[in-house]
Amino acid sequence: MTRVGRIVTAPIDPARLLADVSRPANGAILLFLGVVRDTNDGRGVTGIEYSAYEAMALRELQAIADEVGESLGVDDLVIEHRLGELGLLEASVGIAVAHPHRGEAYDASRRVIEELKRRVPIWKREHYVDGTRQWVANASGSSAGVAPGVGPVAR
Amino acid sequence: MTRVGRIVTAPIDPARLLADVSRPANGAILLFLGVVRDTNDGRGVTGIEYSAYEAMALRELQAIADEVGESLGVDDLVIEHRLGELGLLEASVGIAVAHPHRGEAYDASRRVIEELKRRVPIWKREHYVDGTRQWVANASGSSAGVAPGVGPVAR
Amino acid sequence: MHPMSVTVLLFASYADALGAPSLSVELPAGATVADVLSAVRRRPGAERLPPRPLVAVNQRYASPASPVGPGDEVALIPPVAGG
Amino acid sequence: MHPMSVTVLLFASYADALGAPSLSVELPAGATVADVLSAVRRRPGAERLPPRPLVAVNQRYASPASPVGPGDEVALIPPVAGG
Repeated sequence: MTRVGRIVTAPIDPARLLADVSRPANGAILLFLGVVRDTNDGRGVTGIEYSAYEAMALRELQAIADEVGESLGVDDLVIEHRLGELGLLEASVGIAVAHPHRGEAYDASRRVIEELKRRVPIWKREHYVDGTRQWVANASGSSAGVAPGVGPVAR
Repeated sequence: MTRVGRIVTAPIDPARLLADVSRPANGAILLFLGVVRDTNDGRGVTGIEYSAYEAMALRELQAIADEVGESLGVDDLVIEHRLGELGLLEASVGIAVAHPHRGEAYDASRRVIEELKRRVPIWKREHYVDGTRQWVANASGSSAGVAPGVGPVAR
Repeated sequence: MHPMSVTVLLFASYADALGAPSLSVELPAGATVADVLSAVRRRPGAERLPPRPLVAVNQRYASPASPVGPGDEVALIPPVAGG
Repeated sequence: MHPMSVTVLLFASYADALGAPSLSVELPAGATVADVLSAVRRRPGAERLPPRPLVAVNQRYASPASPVGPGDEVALIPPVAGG
């Protein structure tokens, strides 16, 4: 049984995550990677800077691993989130799930990423091709900045 | 754009599959691995032998990649199925999907594996701890053997 | 219109049942998949096949009414087990 | 019952708004999260916070009525963006 959340600064290693959940009882392994992409809301992105309330983020990641694992009967579930400056194509989050059957693996993986995006105190500042930077929130894709006119908090 | 199906005999390399679908436009990558597990229907399994109608299997894999990719707007989708004798923990199938957004990646991955299990002419013979072997079918989990009392064809 | 000889590919449990990875059947001109199945059924071991095995013609799933001509690649497809 | 001093952690856009990664606020005994927010609102830059920012007490999300005592770890949580 491996249910664990991690905060890391080194690059996420897919092979390591797969190995973490691999056991002879598991017939299905699912690996999700969230990757820095070159566009957001129509703006050219050159990189993303991730920061966190680390102690709480770790606690929430662990809680999500435990909750989702418990509710779906998934024993092997590793969530890893990276902090720091990430370039294009680099993974900010990796979620590995393994289970005897694929249905549970897909359900657990999806539930983990949705919960993570909803409640784990991690923030990102996107860097754009025009040299500007902006704090960005998940939810509706609206700006998370503090300029006048900022929307209500998502939760 | 990479929509491709492959039949291989060498071990499936997760890093290779991830690299195949990685592009700066994609924010989500999903890798599914189907793995030989140590139990099926309550029997101890020591390995699985996969064989195929290779030309047709390749054609069906490619058709699934094209159909699922087209219907969900997923441009980066690689399906790899391995043939031969596989031991415990070895992957028989790898499906890598990437998309700007995670929803499409999850949907495409799931649809590919369901279609693959339904229609690609690949067969497996399980080897059991008691030294016996048996052809096994997907569908309802019923025997695919040809002994008297074999069930109707699944499709 | 001459009778023709068609090669039928067999796999996995069906190859085991009929003791060979392929066999050759004689068919009348204008034959269909159903005729192929009838011819296969006369072979020893065919009693171990299910009532209506899947058939592919030229690597595509075919119905019993599909025509089969000389040079077509015909295959009996056991219940699949990929993944 | 003495007034107490509580440290409030700030992150990301909220740290930018208030110009610091944390600040210290004076609270009456028996204070709540709502009292913390009122105290924070008197600081320069706080007008750039949303009307009801999320607050965590001891690393758990808390409601405005949650009590805050000496030694508690209080944090304002900007809209999250993990993943």
